[in-house]
Amino acid sequence: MCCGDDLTMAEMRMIEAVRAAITEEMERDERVLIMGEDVGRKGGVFGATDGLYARFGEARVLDTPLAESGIVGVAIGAALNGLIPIAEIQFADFIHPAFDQIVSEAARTRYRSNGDWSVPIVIRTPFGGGVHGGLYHSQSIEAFYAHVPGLKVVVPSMPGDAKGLLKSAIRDPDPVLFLEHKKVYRLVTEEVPEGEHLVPIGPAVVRREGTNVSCFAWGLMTHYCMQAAEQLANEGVSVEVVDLRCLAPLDRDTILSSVRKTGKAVIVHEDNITGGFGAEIAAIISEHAFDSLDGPVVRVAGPDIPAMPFNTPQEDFFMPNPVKIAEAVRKLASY
Amino acid sequence: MCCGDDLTMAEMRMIEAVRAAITEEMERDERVLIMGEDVGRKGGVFGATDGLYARFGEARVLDTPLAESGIVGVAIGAALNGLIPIAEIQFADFIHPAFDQIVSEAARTRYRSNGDWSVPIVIRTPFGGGVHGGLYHSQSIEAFYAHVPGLKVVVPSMPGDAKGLLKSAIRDPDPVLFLEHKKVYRLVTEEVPEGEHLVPIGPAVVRREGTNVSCFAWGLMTHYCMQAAEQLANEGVSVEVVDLRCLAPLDRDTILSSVRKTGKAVIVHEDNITGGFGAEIAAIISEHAFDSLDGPVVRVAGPDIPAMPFNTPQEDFFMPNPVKIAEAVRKLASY
Amino acid sequence: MIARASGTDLEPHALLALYKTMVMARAIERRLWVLDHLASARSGDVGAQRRVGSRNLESAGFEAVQVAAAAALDRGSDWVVPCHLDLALCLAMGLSPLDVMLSIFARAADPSSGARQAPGAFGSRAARIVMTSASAGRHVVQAAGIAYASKLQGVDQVTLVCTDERGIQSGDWHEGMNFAGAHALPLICLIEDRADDEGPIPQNWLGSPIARAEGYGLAAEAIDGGDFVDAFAALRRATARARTGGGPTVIHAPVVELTSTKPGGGLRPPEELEALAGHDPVERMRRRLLAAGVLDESADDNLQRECAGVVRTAVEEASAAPSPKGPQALDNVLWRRPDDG
Amino acid sequence: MIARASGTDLEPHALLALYKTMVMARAIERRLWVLDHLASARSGDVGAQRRVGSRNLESAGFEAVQVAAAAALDRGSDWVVPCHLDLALCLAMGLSPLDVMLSIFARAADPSSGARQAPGAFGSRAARIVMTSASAGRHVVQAAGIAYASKLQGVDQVTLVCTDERGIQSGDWHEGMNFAGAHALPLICLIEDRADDEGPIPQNWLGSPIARAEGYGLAAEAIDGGDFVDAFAALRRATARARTGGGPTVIHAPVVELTSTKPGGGLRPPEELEALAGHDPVERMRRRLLAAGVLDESADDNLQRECAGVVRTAVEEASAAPSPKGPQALDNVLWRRPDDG
Ligand SMILES: Cc1ncc(C[n+]2csc(CCOP(=O)(O)OP(=O)(O)O)c2C)c(N)n1
Ligand SMILES: Cc1ncc(C[n+]2csc(CCOP(=O)(O)OP(=O)(O)O)c2C)c(N)n1
Ligand SMILES: [Mg+2]
Ligand SMILES: [Mg+2]
Repeated sequence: MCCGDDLTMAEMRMIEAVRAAITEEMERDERVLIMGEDVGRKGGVFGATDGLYARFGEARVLDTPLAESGIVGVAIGAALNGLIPIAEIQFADFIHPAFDQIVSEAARTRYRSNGDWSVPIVIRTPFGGGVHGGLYHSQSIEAFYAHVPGLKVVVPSMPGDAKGLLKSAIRDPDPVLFLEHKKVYRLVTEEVPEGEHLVPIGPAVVRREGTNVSCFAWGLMTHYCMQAAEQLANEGVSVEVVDLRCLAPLDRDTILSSVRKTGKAVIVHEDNITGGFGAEIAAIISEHAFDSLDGPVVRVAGPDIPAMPFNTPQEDFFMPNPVKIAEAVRKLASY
Repeated sequence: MCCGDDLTMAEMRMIEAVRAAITEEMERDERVLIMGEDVGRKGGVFGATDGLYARFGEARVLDTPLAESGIVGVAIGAALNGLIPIAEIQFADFIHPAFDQIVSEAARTRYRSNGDWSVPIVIRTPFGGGVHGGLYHSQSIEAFYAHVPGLKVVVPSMPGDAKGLLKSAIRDPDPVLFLEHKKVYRLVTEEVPEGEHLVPIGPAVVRREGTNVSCFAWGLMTHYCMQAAEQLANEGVSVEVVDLRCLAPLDRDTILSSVRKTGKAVIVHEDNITGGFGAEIAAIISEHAFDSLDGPVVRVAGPDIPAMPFNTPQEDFFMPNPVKIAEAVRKLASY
Repeated sequence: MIARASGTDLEPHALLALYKTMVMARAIERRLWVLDHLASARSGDVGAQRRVGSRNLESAGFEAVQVAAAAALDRGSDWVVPCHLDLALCLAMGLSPLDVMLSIFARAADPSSGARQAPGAFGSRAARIVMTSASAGRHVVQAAGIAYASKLQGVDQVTLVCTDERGIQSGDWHEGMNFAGAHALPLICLIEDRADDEGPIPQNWLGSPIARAEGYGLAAEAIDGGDFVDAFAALRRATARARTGGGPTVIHAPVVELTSTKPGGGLRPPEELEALAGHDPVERMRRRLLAAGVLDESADDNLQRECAGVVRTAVEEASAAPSPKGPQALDNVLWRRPDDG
Repeated sequence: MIARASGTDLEPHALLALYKTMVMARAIERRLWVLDHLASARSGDVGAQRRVGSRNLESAGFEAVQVAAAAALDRGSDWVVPCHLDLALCLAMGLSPLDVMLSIFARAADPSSGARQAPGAFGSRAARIVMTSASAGRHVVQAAGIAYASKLQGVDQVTLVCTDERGIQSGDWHEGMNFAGAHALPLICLIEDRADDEGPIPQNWLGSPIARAEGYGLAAEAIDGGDFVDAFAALRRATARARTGGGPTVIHAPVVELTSTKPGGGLRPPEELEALAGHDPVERMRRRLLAAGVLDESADDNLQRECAGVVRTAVEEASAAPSPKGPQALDNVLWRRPDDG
């Protein structure tokens, strides 16, 4: 984390950190623009772009048609011609119409042109459940995209990271998918440096050190793991919590050194378990830290259900939470 | 595998087996139709629907616009209104524009209506590399879809399975993604029962029994694993080859019993490694067969490259092959 | 005579039934506004995020065109593919106020989805109302598929698909219209367009939906979406065209937004509210039926009271009904992963 | 005078250069036919699958409209987003025959993609030719984004995007045209439509591309895609419109398929072949230039021979050039997975 020592700090939630990053980057570089459904006049459905329309005008804070493939496609084209677009997809659930533009186009442009072209875009989108969003406003999408070489996938869990990683993403010469958990937007506050605060895309961060079991998570699940760790500390189980922050590129070294220390790994995500990104982490551990393992690699994740139901009991059934996490960790600790 | 004992057999390649399955099902049930780009007048770019246009007419062998979301969307609607559409996507690389129709619609319809509606469609598509298809005619797509609850994903490696599984898929009340490896279409022939030959969707098949290492594969990679196993047998390494055939649902029992027997697992796929479906198999093994493991769980897969290059040296670099597989198995065997 | 005076050839009892559906739809929405847009009615959800994704029940203003559409269709054989705006349409097609409330309150007995979908996504196989998703546009091309199946099977069925006006910007609208046109399918696409005060976003659109439709070689007409008679006539023409092999019709139905608040916030002045009432389709229908002698003030009073009562009862029943059980989240999955329960 | 007689105001040397590009494009294709559609030229690929996905270099028939488009653009500042049909266009924009052959032979020095793309996907940042994918339609909306960036940055740039006629059936075409129209972008969409003998598939389409374009509020015209003069005039009008804020233009350019084989197989009879030659844009341009006195038979002979020679040399150089190395497959990935090498 690079921060000059003369930076002032401000108490922020993640939503404000996102807004600050966008605003500062648009101030800094007039090639930066933000585009999406209702990002302009309405300031975004979560307020992430509140005030930007008045400040930067309708050409740089662009209300787009309701057409996600078009949003990403226009962003790609604008990037090819010198701009640095931030494309907002209103909800991650609605990113799928743009799948081909993201996977076959944005992520493949540098490679297919053997380095002649690149696509410096950021695709920001609110994701995740536990907010009564129902089947079409709750999903996690990281597994689809972290599988795609050519695309970076970032999932901050804290306001400071959100700001620093988003600024890095905007300055990145390649496409970055930036996932903002809806429930985290207003969950916690922290002191965030004003101005130039960059967090590099890649490195994970150990949020809590521990010796018995390693927990790996991202987004909201980081917070839930911290709560579970707190609870387990009272029971004498020492849990290390690793916030991956970036899924692509993935910080394999931090993952492996944590497991080599604790010998036990629990991976936590909201997305349904089969083929979720947790599988990749489990696979890496079981291939590269096999000798250090003192127990099975365990995943705590959403069940294999097509999407997260709206009604409270079933949403609760779906969502991992601190209790479910603690239970799995406790069991593994005593393996 | 259900086959009456009065069935006659015919020597077939996979492409003919696919055509036979479609033809027989269209004969059997007039609700079945096939639709896609060039499936009609041209008989399909691989000839899978050759002759069907003349036989069943343009309404049931439907040439569609070049519009994949439309193809799948129309198929979904037709299924809701009593038909049983087989939607052909000309190349798996071009299925992505239909991602939302498949993931958010077809796969979610039964669930979101709590069982009131269902979508009995089959989406067939040729996939895979090693055929000089280049960046847009070589890709593997199974990881994206096997992650989606509500969707079945089938990948036959042999003509008989292709026929029997496709017939089962057409009769299945829910959406099935049916992946046909382009290089396997004309790779091998086998005796395939004529007429009623159904292979259930789900169970894997052990293609070769062995005791030292288990190999898990699907599609073309099954053949390459068999060749590697043959080679290794000469070297005294006994390899079990499991052809998964279906990735969703996944035959966990067969996977786990094989690993419990051999203690060692190699998973092979063409798709790039990170977040590929091999990760899921590794995760299952490392969670549920941990006690039986005598070595790390190893994956042999495509490298993390945006897509398979056209030129021969780089395509070869990308593709797993019997030599690369044998090398990994040999190393693991002596672990 | 009476009927003719009402501007249609519908029988008085039919007109009254449609009007009652309009009143019922409005009563449901009004009740929900009172319940603070439904959220406070449910299990302690509070804060800014409680309404995430819940753009539900925004039928107000569209009641006339929706019941007109239902009246032009053959219930039981024709198909409806609604969007999130179509409360009045779904009621007219057979959904009951209790069904609606069970969805709103996310109860186990919600017939549309067992409370899996966010409120407002109605569906019923029995009523041929196709369960919609929230992904705008996808359903348009599905509707074309439904209509294709009707044609292929040689059955006389019309499919009505509804979309808000921004839905037609998505690629799937194009793919659906293109396919429907090429096959001359019995499809009607109703564009429900609620102009908000700030007007449409100019960067989104050029030209009219009618011109778009004509570009596909489709029949198209713009109507006054707030006027039952205008709407019914257009829908009748469209269903007749569909049934006689004339192919699809696109109907663009703009309506005025009915809101008592000013764009920047604060209440509108009385004269604006009065003018707005003149655009209210329920009120326009009421005046029309009064003028035609199909309705009188006291009958209207009764009808209004009856609807309010039905809604009150539905709210009571629904709020007393049990929620789904958590593990029922696994019902209707295609198979269960062993560890999921 | 001469120039006027040729039907345009272009100078003779410019016309000759364009004609030469047409001849060159045709010479390249003819050479590739000889080389059995390229496959036999390469490392032992045989069998039915060797041409998987290789719908490459199908410029034949489109040479006139493609060089006309290039002539109407400002090389160096305007943008071109081609599709797989655009060999002549790319040559006219600055790609060399050797560049083409390096791509065809999948050589390391292929400037478009280092032989990663299947042959026929040309691109060059220097020449503002945007590398295309094979996924039909995606590039149309990207082209709108390029044009948006021109407008936002206040630079005088026109973007030309080309598509085969089926490409306009995809949703992305709609999303691109809609966006371009709403912002009055300096964009030209050229629809290269090669009618094959069986005619278009009726289930794919109703109406004309022109009607479609007008539905979006766009300027549109249909031209004779085989006639340079007609095409150049239309492209000139379109670029002028784009540069003066008049917004996008859609140009529909149907051409006749040039094939010596009959639909069912077998050679066409001589009189059909003769008639076909009358539709051949290269031949039409040749006759036009001869008639206008810009070209004479002996100059044409020289030019033909020169092109054939350039192509022969390019083939020789390209076939002698080295293939990429396998591990170079890892060049230009964003990061390397440790185990990948
Ligand atoms: C594919 C998709 N993208 C985005 C959304 C989120 N979304 C829901 S409604 C809406 C705006 C609809 O606007 P309009 O058509 O004007 O309807 P109104 O709210 O004015 O009735 C958006 C962007 C969605 N539902 N589906
Ligand atoms: C999104 C997508 N779907 C499918 C394809 C496969 N494909 C390549 S060309 C083609 C047909 C193009 O037909 P047309 O526009 O008539 O071009 P022609 O071959 O006649 O020049 C198809 C289906 C593709 N390239 N992209
Ligand atoms: Mg609106
Ligand atoms: Mg064609």
